[in-house]
Amino acid sequence: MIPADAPGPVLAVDDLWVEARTPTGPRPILEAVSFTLAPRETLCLAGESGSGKSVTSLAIMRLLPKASLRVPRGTIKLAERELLSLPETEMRKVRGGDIAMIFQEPMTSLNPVMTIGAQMSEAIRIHQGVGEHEALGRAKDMLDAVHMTDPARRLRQYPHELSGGMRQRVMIGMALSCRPKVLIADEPTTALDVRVQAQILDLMRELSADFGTSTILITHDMGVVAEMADRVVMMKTGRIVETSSVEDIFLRPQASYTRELLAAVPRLGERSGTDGPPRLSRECEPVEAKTALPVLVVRDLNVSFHQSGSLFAPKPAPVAAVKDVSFSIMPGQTLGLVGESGSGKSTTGKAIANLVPWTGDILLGGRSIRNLSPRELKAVRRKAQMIFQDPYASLDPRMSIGSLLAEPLTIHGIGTRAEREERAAEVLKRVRLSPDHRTRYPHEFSGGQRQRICIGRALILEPDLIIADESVAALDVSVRAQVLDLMLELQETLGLAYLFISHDMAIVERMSHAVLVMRHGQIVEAGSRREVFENPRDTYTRELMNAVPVPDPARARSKRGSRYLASEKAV
Amino acid sequence: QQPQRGGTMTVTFKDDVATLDPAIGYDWQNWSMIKSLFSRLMDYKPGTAELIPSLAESFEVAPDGLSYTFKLRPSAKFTNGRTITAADVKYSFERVVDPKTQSPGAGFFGAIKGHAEMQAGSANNLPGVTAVDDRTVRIELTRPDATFLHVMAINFASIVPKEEVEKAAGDFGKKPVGSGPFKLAEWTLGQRVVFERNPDYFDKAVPNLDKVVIEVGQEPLVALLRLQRGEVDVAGDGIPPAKYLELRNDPAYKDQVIQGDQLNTGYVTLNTRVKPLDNVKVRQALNMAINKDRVVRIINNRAVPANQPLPPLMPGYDKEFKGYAYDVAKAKALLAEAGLKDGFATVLYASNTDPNPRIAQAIQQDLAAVGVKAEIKALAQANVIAAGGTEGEAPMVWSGGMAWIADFPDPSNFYGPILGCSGATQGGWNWAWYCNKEVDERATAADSMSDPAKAGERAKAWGSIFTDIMKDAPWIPVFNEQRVVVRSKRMGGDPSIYIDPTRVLNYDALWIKQ
Amino acid sequence: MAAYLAQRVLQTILILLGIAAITFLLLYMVPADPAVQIAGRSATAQTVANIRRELGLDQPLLTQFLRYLGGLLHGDLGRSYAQKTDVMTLIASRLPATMTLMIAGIAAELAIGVTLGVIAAVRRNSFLDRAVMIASFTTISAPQFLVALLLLYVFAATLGWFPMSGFGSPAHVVLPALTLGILGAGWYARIVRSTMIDVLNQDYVRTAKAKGVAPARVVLRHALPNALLPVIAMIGIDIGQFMAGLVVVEAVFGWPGIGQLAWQAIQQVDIPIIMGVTLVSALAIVLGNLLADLIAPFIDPRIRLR
Amino acid sequence: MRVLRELLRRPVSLFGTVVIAIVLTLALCAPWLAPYAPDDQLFEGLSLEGAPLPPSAQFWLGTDTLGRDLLSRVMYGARTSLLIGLVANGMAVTFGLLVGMTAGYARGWLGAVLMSFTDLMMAFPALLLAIVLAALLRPSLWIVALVIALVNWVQVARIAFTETSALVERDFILAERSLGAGHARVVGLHIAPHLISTAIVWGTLGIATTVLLEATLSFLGIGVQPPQPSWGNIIFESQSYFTSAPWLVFFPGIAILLTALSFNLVGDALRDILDPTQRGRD
Ligand SMILES: Nc1ncnc2c1ncn2[C@@H]1O[C@H](COP(=O)(O)OP(=O)(O)OP(=O)(O)O)[C@@H](O)[C@H]1O
Ligand SMILES: Nc1ncnc2c1ncn2[C@@H]1O[C@H](COP(=O)(O)OP(=O)(O)OP(=O)(O)O)[C@@H](O)[C@H]1O
Ligand SMILES: [Mg+2]
Ligand SMILES: [Mg+2]
Repeated sequence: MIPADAPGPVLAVDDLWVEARTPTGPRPILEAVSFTLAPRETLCLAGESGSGKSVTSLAIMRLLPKASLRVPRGTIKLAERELLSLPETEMRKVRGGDIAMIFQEPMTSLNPVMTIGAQMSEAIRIHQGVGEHEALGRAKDMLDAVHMTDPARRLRQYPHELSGGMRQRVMIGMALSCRPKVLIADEPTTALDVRVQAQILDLMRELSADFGTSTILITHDMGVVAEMADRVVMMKTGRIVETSSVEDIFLRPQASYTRELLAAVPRLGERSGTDGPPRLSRECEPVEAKTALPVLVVRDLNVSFHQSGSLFAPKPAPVAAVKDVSFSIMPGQTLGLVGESGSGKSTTGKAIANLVPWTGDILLGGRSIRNLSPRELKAVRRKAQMIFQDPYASLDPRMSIGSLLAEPLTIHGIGTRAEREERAAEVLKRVRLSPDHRTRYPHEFSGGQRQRICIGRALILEPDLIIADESVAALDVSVRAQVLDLMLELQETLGLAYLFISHDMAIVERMSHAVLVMRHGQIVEAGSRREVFENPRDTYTRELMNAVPVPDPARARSKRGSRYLASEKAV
Repeated sequence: QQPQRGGTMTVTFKDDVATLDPAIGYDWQNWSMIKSLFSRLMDYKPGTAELIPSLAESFEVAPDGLSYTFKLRPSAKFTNGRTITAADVKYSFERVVDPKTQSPGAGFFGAIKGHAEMQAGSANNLPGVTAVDDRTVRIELTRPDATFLHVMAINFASIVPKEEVEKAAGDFGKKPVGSGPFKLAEWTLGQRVVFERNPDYFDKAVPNLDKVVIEVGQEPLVALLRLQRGEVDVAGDGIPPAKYLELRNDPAYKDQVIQGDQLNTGYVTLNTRVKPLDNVKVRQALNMAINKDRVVRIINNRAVPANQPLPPLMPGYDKEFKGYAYDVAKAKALLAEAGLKDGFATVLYASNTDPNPRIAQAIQQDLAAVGVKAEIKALAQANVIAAGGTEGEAPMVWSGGMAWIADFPDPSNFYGPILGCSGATQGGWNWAWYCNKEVDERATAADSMSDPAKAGERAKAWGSIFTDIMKDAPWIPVFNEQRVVVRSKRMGGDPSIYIDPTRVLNYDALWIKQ
Repeated sequence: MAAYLAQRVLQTILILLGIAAITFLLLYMVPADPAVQIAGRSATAQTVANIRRELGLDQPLLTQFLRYLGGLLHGDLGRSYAQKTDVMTLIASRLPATMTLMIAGIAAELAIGVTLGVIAAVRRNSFLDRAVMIASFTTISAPQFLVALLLLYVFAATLGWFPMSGFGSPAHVVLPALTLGILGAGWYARIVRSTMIDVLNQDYVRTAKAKGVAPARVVLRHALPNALLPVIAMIGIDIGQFMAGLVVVEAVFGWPGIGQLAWQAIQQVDIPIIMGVTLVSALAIVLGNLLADLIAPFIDPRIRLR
Repeated sequence: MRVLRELLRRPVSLFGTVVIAIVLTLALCAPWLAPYAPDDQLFEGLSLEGAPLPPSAQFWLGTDTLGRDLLSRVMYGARTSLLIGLVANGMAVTFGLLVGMTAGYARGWLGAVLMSFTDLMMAFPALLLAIVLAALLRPSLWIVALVIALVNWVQVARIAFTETSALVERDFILAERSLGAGHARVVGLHIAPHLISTAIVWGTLGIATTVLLEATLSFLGIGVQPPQPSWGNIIFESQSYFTSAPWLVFFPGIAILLTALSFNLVGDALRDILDPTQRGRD
């Protein structure tokens, strides 16, 4: 990749230290980070959450929050210029001009009250000294370059009028509009759908080739690393543990941390040839579904959302989010529900938990949940628990973990206060948290811990069915693997049934006995996991699988050319 | 110094000029304006309470006092150019008495023949007023009325042109046309009213000023600041208490601050129909309990303590009368006699504009000293009036801020509505609910002494009526408040025309040093 | 949009009807008889009765109310008891002054409040921030009458920079608007400060910085518009509070507006004027809220009118 | 106890707590601490011309226009003003929160009715309402408190409505409901605590405005009746004396400002202390 006669690096970070101010004195965040970026190279910064990837990139941009973080030592050289000692006005020219940055969250990184045109042309005006009109023209060319349909109209639109994928394209266009020497992309695709992610990655590759930009790509997704990187910098707790070419990282990992990380990554096709998820516990026999009665039966489920009309305007037609969906789940089994964003997965889950109005039939443990009195409904709810996508958002931030765990028991009037506390402690142990944690509040836990609390909360009522809606999407690879294992273990020991909702094909493959593929509110494919994954009949299912980045550089690169989407044009 | 002619004077007031319709206007502010826009058969000599013929050239009173004949000036014209005739007089009086006009002054014409019928709505004219010819008007009364010539001089007796009233279609109060020394030149609602000299006024010597600009909506404190800067000539609302001493003691303002007596008494009504105030001993005791000197000090000595209802300027005022002297011991003894050794609790109403709540509190403290616990209710004027006029509601009312200057300088004006039986009704102003039939008869008798020759005797009769009333002690007369006016340096004239006993400000007589 | 407006108009009418009914009922119960008030001290019982009859006050409450509503339909607010003039004329003659003052007051309030709030947020926890917050407290705790008098005393009476009283030229509006503005500004400064601190931590502000946008522009162009939404909502709520302020400020500065009219009418229990002013200010409040709702989508395009 | 310790730990809230403690002590112990009775019109308290006296050794804060000792009046006035500021304002905030929360949570027809009512009240000129209500009812301290509460709840209701509407959309509310929690539980345990911050902001900012509103009502003759002092009516009675007797407005003014400021400082600190999500953060 790197030409033999490579000139000096575009960017060189040497012995960079960052420390945080804390009441107890400075705490190191980055320690002696050094790396270089060659011209036209794509360098991946990888590593677990909190390892210091974002801080590194912000330090390069000199955008670290002054109040809490500072750089005591180190050099950052852009070509021959030392950035850390540059005057602020000079540095402003570097930002957006020489070094551009794309942030993680396309949804929140664009100003909601400015048009796309205003935001894109701003950087061009600042760095190229052209007039408003000229800048808008160039912005339009950039939108063309990032393959946006109807660029002239887009310029006048606001961010909320664009989809997530489109917004990320705008971000990329904006970043590249001044032809920066270096592009820093901090997790540019984590928030996106697999299929959109694939398109964005293609686009980035194409553009950095066209513009001759060197790229620092920050990601924790090893699949993305395999597809994109020339070289990889592995970080852990503020230090670099390994710097190698992409092939070496995957084929000959040096650091033990790298090896661990790679082991935790689920790979699509890993479980081909088997029927169910892997068994984790040896000691007890699987609970056999002796009773042939399914825990959940859904028949012709329809959910539509009414848009509120006004007194005079005619009511807009309702949005059908779920259309004629039928399925059932047997005790101790997992049904995986996949599909792209907006396909109606969560809505289906919420309907079963009776949180949205629905029509059709839902039978829990053989009993219809339609027209139940509030008291009966409460009893039924005990049987089916839901775990929400975002563990942080679904825990009341003002309640301690102890109260949160005991609350379901209180609601259902189970046990005395002491008994409830005992049960809560028990469950905490079960999800591998210490009972001492009871007095802490949700924000005092890591994402993985919070997700375990949510699971514990669902478990405490001893339900038959757990609806897990994107339960691990927000988690780090290694943490995610732990949580998934925990869920499998609980299934084995308690005989739980799961409705496992996810858009990550690899995870669904690992977890499920049977799979449903949803699109536009309808089921496009259903069957046992083996049928669906080894023999997808529907093109949409195949596309979904194709779009998943493969954590294997050789396969990833061979796949590149062949990727094409039959069902839909660029998003 | 002789009055000089010409110039524009600026006067400020806090409140809007409500209406300039002489049949309606009845507040102290528009009172003097209406006086200057209209003319009446009779009027007063500026700065005094002396009656003189005005629009009437001369008049005759029948010996029985039941008929008056007025001769109109031949030269008098309305400002629309039309000559004033006897028919206009008849129309103007009938307009006031007509219930449709809703005139608060209808009662003043009660002695005129046909008044009762017209007020009751059973007749639509006053047979008692006849236009003998264009210049002669005869008025017949049902009973002799010693105040009748005063009535001919009050605003309600102003002569208005019928055609203009009709043209204004109910808005005559905003489009007044009269025959006074001034005429209305401009009225910008909520901002200013401008008067200019009426060149056709029958007395060519009046007025002195070319123009009067009345600015409304001016906070008194701000008006004073503006006056000090020379933007304003007369602060119509006077000096706010907060500023009084400052100006009074400033030698620079010696000539500008004018202070004088007016026809006013401040009193506390003692409701004779409410226990235990129905006991005359209690009322007398309360009269003795008030330290009037201290109350006067609280308003910076801008008043003199009073001991009878009539103010000193009023004919009939009894200089010899001592009233009830301040004597706490005696007051307590009287209360004990009435079986109220431990005092009692009562309520004192007062208007809520400064300084009235303060005066009420001073009175409250004095009452407390004899064991009477008075709870103060400082309310908006309208609410106090309503409470006072509701039987059995208000045991005590402090009159300040509501008892205005007399309508005309005659003692009878201090009796009927506020101490007579006729006022002791629902919605009336006799808040002491005092009704003494014998005194009422004496009052009627005094008012029938219409022969001008008997004026002195009549005044005496009235004087004794009021001092006799004080035996029943329906009021605690507290003080006679003086009026304080501040004028700009350039304003000239005798202090009396700034504190005219019959009109608050005499616009006709004011003048500017050129 | 048209449907939305139609709905809001209907809502406005209902609110006004409700207010008319409540006010009428309340005023009817107030213990002060307007007829007695008009008749004055020298009136006979006969005169009072005549006046009461002429004003229609002897009618049952419902009849009086329906008659009033009937008048409203023709745009007739009745006649003032004390001034004997159409209430509509009185209000109309004072409306321009009040509108001017109100707009100038809100402008002053926003200008001062937003500026201080932004400064405090940008210089968070600095001395300047503390000073702004204490200043905002002082203004919130200060009686309006006093503030008005002080301003007048200093800038008009002593320094002579502005006229002391009246209405007409732009110079006249400065002090009254400032008085109104100073008091509201304290609230706005606090609101703007807290939303601004929030906004400054948003991702898109970081994006702007990463583009190399100058700090002033980051604050004013990128952050500020996002912090204005709560301010706009607050203006809607605020207009009601403003009416009380107008009474005081108009009195001190001799401003010929609705506040003065209302104040005098209340003192005189001039029910038609009180009714009229109440309805007009209710209308102003409702329209102000509507305006705030209509402006919101321009400030934040994500908002759609529902 | 922990709360108090936390309050005393931070300098800013320490200041606030101390001021509040002083004001409360002065108010509660006024009968023992005040040099004179608050309504005692002293002969030597006025000049011979009837002018109030400036601060002196005998009258520390000077006297008022009736010759009463201003210090004693300010001390007794604290009782009235604190009662109005805390009780009346507290009632307004509580009622506003209840209405806003109910409407925001229930939505549907109940929410629509409640918010329409709120809108109606919002469109009603507040001062007029206060005047009419107070004129109808006999003026007394408790009536004044009630009137103020009736006038002031509206804004709080609006804000609480907006916040509740946003909270209801949050996942954790959905999570509670999926557990089978009843409405009362969701509102009381999971929504109300999140409005503490709003309650504190409005509760403390409202203190100054309600104390002044009470004064306005007194001024209209429908507030606390003389001679009972309140900070607001001391100022209002004598505000036109601001040039000739500035102490009459200065001292009670400072009292209002300091008290309101202190409550606000303590409120801000309390909000942080009571918010577990702030634990371990700075
Ligand atoms: N402003 C700050 N003050 C103090 N510590 C901070 C600050 N910002 C980040 N940190 C700490 O620095 C460390 C590195 O954070 P950073 O955001 O760089 O992680 P990351 O590798 O980007 O993780 P992720 O994959 O979750 O984005 C973390 O432990 C974080 O807690
Ligand atoms: N409360 C709602 N009101 C109106 N429309 C809604 C509502 N909730 C969801 N929808 C719509 O229903 C459709 C399905 O949404 P749903 O949340 O079930 O998708 P999903 O498959 O879970 O997507 P994701 O992977 O992004 O979570 C979407 O088009 C969405 O816009
Ligand atoms: Mg990061
Ligand atoms: Mg979803």
